[in-house]
Amino acid sequence: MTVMEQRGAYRPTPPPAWQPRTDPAPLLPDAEPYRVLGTGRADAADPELLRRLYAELVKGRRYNAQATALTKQGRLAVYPSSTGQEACEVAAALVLEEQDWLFPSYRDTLAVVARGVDPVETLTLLRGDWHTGYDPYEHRVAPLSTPLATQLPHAVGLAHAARLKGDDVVALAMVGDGGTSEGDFHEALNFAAVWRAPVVFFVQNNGFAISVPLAKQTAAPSLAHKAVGYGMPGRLVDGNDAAAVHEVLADAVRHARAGGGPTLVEAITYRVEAHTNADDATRYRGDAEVEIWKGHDPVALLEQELTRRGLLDDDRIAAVRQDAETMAADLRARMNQDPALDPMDLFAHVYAEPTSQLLEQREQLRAELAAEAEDEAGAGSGPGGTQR
Amino acid sequence: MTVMEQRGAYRPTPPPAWQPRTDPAPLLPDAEPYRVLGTGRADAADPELLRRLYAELVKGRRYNAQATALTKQGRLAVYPSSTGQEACEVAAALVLEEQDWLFPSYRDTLAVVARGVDPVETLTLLRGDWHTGYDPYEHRVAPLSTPLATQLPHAVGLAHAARLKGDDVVALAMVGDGGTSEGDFHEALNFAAVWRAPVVFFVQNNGFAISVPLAKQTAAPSLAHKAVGYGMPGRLVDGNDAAAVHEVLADAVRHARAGGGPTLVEAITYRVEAHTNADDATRYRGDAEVEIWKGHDPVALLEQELTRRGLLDDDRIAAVRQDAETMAADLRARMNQDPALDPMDLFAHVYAEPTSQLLEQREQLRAELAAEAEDEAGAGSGPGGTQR
Amino acid sequence: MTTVAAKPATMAQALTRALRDAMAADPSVHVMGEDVGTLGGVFRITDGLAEEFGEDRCTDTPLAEAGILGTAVGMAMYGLRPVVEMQFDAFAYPAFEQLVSHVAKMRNRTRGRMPLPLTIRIPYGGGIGGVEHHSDSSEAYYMATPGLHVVTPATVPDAYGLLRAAIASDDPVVLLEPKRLYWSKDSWNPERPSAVEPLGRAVVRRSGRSATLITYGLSVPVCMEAAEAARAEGWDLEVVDLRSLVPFDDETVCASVRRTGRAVVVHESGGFGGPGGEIAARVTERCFHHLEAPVLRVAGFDLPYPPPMLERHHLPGVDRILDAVGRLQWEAES
Amino acid sequence: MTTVAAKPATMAQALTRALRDAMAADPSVHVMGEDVGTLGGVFRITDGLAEEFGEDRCTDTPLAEAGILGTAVGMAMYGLRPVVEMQFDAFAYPAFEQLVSHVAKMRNRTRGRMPLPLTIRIPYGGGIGGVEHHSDSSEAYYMATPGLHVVTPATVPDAYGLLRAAIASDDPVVLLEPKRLYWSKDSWNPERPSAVEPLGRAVVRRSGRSATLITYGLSVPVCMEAAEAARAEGWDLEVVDLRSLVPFDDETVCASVRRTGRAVVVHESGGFGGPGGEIAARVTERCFHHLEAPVLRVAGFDLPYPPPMLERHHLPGVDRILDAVGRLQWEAES
Ligand SMILES: Cc1ncc(C[n+]2csc(CCOP(=O)(O)OP(=O)(O)O)c2C)c(N)n1
Ligand SMILES: Cc1ncc(C[n+]2csc(CCOP(=O)(O)OP(=O)(O)O)c2C)c(N)n1
Ligand SMILES: [Mg+2]
Ligand SMILES: [Mg+2]
Repeated sequence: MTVMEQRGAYRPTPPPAWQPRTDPAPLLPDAEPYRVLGTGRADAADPELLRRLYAELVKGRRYNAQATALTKQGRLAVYPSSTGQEACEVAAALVLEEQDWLFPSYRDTLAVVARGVDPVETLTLLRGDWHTGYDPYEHRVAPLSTPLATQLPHAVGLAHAARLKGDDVVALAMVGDGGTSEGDFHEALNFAAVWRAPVVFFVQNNGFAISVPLAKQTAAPSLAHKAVGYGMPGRLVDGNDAAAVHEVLADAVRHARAGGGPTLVEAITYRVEAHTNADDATRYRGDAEVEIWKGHDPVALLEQELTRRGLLDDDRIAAVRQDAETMAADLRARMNQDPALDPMDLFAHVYAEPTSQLLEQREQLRAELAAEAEDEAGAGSGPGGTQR
Repeated sequence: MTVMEQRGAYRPTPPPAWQPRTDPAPLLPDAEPYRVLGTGRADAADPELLRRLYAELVKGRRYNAQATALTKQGRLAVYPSSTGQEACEVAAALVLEEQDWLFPSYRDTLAVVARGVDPVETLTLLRGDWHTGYDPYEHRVAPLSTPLATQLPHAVGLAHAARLKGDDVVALAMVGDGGTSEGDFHEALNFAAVWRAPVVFFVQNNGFAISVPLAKQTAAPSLAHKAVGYGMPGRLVDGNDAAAVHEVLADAVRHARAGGGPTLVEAITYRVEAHTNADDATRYRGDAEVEIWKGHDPVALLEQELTRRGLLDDDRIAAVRQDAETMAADLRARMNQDPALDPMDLFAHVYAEPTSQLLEQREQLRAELAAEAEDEAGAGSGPGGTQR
Repeated sequence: MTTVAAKPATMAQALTRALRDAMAADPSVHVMGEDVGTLGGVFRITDGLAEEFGEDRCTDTPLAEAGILGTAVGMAMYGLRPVVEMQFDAFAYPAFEQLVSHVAKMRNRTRGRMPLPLTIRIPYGGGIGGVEHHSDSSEAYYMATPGLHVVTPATVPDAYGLLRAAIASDDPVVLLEPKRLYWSKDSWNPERPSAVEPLGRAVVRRSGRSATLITYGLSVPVCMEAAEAARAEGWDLEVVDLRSLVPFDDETVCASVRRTGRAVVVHESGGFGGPGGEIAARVTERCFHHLEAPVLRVAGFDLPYPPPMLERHHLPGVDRILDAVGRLQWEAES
Repeated sequence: MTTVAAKPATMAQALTRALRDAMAADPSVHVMGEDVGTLGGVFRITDGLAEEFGEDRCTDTPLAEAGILGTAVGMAMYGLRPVVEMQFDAFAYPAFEQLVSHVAKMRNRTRGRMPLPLTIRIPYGGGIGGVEHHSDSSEAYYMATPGLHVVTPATVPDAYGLLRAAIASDDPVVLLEPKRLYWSKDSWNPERPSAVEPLGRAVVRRSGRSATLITYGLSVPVCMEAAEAARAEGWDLEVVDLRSLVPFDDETVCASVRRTGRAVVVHESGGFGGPGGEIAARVTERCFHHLEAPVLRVAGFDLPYPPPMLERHHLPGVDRILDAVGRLQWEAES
């Protein structure tokens, strides 16, 4: 097969007859982030969806607060909060069908929970227990990815594999503004576009990568503008407007499902809390900035809209909050139990079968633990024991 | 310092007041590759420049033929020819000032030679001798880079360093269409744009990465369109039109020198020969395609134009060709001499000072070579020797 | 029943055949990499596969190794068995983060729920007159990464067997292909290919009583030659071909060393921090009182791989091996 | 002349001081990495440098490790002395190709014309309760890469001395910073910092006659503790802190082992294919007839680094070291 027969419109004829392979114009994002709430478009939004989003936002906000509280009680090693970004997290989860896959980054535990994964299992990694608590296949959620942007090619490969098998599966992959600078971001988007894989790349631009502001991360007009360089559409959306995020993501998912290939969506949002509980945000940003963003709060925005349209009354608000409290109480109670860990598990999953080397090491540890237990038993048997 | 005080136009205010950081419109490449020869613009081109380009193109074509011939004679281990791409190679070299830096990829030996490096030293790597024959500092040419795209961040770092020191230096970095898929391409362009480093990224899109055609490499409207995603201008040029390539690169160099930051230039060209002498291009492309491109030959194009404008007569053509023959004869003669290599050099440049481990190993090799030499001397002393 | 005679075949042919058989046997096997489709790979190992199985089963990817391995991870997550080709040893480095932080760890971090049945083929080693970055021996990096299997064939039947076993494995396997041996021939019957070897078994290629040469991949033929040459010096050398670096076959190796009492580890990779350190150390730990002399190592020098015109000085050859054998403190014998 | 007394200082403080002193002494020293500027680094090692020397000397880069190292290479080509911070061990992997194919080789491939005076700071190791990818010990990868210096301090004065020496070196140096020891204190006089150590010298941290513990970085304090505890068992252990893995100080190490006749190599990195193999092998090669027992190794298990709640089982501790010492065939003595 020669290049002339390749799919795509590449023409090897010399430049006088040169044609772009795709028309760049429709790939470019809107000049302004797309908004729904507080605009004329709000009236057209499905009330049921808005109510559902609201309930999840409230629960999400509560979840973030609870998880942060658990770090103070030493029940979580570390927690990267998505407070202020709940609209993105929740919409990403709700927009997917059951058979679809979610590829979260380390900050996206809320999206994982909103997709249906048990919050305790979701936080397993962050509490210092086994690396991924949940079974990725149960809810089709990939393990939380800590090495930034490395999950993006996974999403592309999975979506591509599903398409090759003829399955109706879309993968939605999440990444931060900082993560877009990594080579893996570039390679993933390129593979996806060339393969027309059913993937949605969802960038939460929350203004910072730890302490580094967007201006030091990129000089692009917007991150969504990167799409054109891969030949996929780029969309820009107000990331604190849950209705808008849901609509833009739903469009992208539909486009992917229909065989149209990938889309890059950038949501403009803001990380209201510090990077994690271990971070001190006052070292790199002022309160004034945070306050401005608190004035554009995703929960408040949606609440306002629902109230305006008469879709929310005090009873409903109370019920939603009660649900959130129940979830938080359950999470707190269960996280307060020490997980039971078996050190022997260390050797169980390195390979399908432990190597003879690992078996030796397992026996070594087993013997050590037995000796330890014996010492303790001896010590525990009182002053007459073998205590040294 | 808060994000608000950062350079750049990033505004943390919520989306209602969102503004793109830079206007994307001027960053987009022309819809058609820029051309000069055979268009109305040709008359404005500087005759001296055109003549110089012509002489270099002819020499370059001859150089490519000579180097290819040397592979057949076993004098070069491998040669990636730039036949058909001479306009790009030559323009890249000629557009730079003396203090500027060139960062070639492995195919760009012609650009290196055109910049003034001795062709024999340029081909040192490819003949199997020491890795980089030439001193990078003599002509400010980085070593040929084989790992694709890895030279691009080097160019950015060097240009950035020069700017920090207040030196007037521009770096021009060359890469192929295939190389644009690597993560290093992405990271280099992003760093350059954020740092406003004086770099020109010059992509020769010659249609193939070994056997892989552009359609399997990218779905972008053009590679130049990638520029907008970094916030730098993208330019598209007919890579077989030496005058156009020179003009577009000169603009980009001027822009960089003036502090305007990087530019991405894509030249549409064609690799007329196989990937290297070791490659069999008939496995992946037909002759017809090659013939079409031979009809848009960079040397013929410029010759036509010069002749039309009366800037070239038979005498001049003969003189230029004679020059090229002289270069080729000299290259041939010098490449036919075996280089003198000292195995002890193996240990000389791993570190500033060899480690004690390397000193031990050097002594081992020295002893081995001495024993070998003794054996040979014995063998050479005739039938009465110690031959076994 | 017709009997087909074994005929000479090259290692390259055996590898191609292994891919073809695996793809025919299991539709979830997908081959991917740079130039593996239309061209059949720069070494032609994937020749004909795109034609036979279609471009979706043997895919020319964009030029980005992290992307290749990263998307292969995603494909494996969905139940495919990707076989990735890295074009040359040094061009696998861009994929290092994907390899170490995901490929090697995914089974473990998901407690066995998300295994990655991935094969990563890497042509490695020198002696082919390649320019820089085309002759690295990078096995030390992979050996030091728990979660990977690391195997390398030295013979034509093993090339077939190890590649089939790698693809059949539910774990990620790095298959280091000794590129200098691609065109080496063996008597092998492609119609009745050797049984799929289980991963992790070393083999005694040559029995001997004086000392053991412990080696793998590219250095196996060199050691066989050295063993032949050693006869003239009165040494009867045993040659152990490890085939698998991870897991390591302590049993076979130690049985041999206990028998001979002397050992030399031979590989092309640089000596310092190379595989030989691990091998010598573990043999010594296990066989100390059987050793008449320290386990010695013959390896490449501790340099970036040298230019082709000098590589013969770098590569461990017969003389250097015999020299090491000579330093195994034979005086102690008499 | 006023005398300033030595006061307790942390390793983190010593590292910051080394950067500050180097930057003040030489305007070509540039610090770069993720969050090193305004924030002062996630471990605060670069705290105050951006303020003191400006953002052009201490630069918050975009989030891309290959880009950081790759641009640093370019800066070094132009005569600067970049000091790169990788935020955590596992986040250095994206830069692996730049490190192996360029940083380690540039001097050699240009025959000495283009040296790269680069320092790459990598916080490494576990025991801090970090989640996955935050506790790797990756020194085996760097040791196996000729062209790099690989050093790691275990004490506060060494942290200062080695970092100054790394920056002063005309070769690329990987400085592995034992992150668990960042807040360990030593008596040290920051007004009269210790002389810049030459790279490549090991040091005997504790003299002893029974056996030698060969170790470095994170495991040095553990070995010191083990040596104290061993007194109760009647063993008088010597502790050698390597400080530099490349180059390796054969002289100091072998002198010690020849004296004691027994040795255990201790490190946190996985055992298989880890630094201990090289160390044990070379000590055995050089000291065979002085050895009463094989050189043993105490190392992390051959696993991906475990979750924090289990890491104590993985890390080589005092008991495991004493157990290994106990296996050094003392019966032979009597
Ligand atoms: C490859 C890699 N490099 C560095 C890090 C350390 N790190 C963790 S989070 C973070 C910032 C991420 O910023 P962004 O992508 O914007 O996501 P956000 O934290 O804002 O959600 C960094 C540098 C990492 N996890 N992975
Ligand atoms: C990182 C890396 N991967 C793979 C290769 C092997 N390789 C050498 S040239 C080449 C194709 C390059 O194509 P392109 O960038 O278009 O440049 P061209 O050969 O057309 O000049 C490949 C895959 C390499 N040199 N480096
Ligand atoms: Mg962010
Ligand atoms: Mg090309």
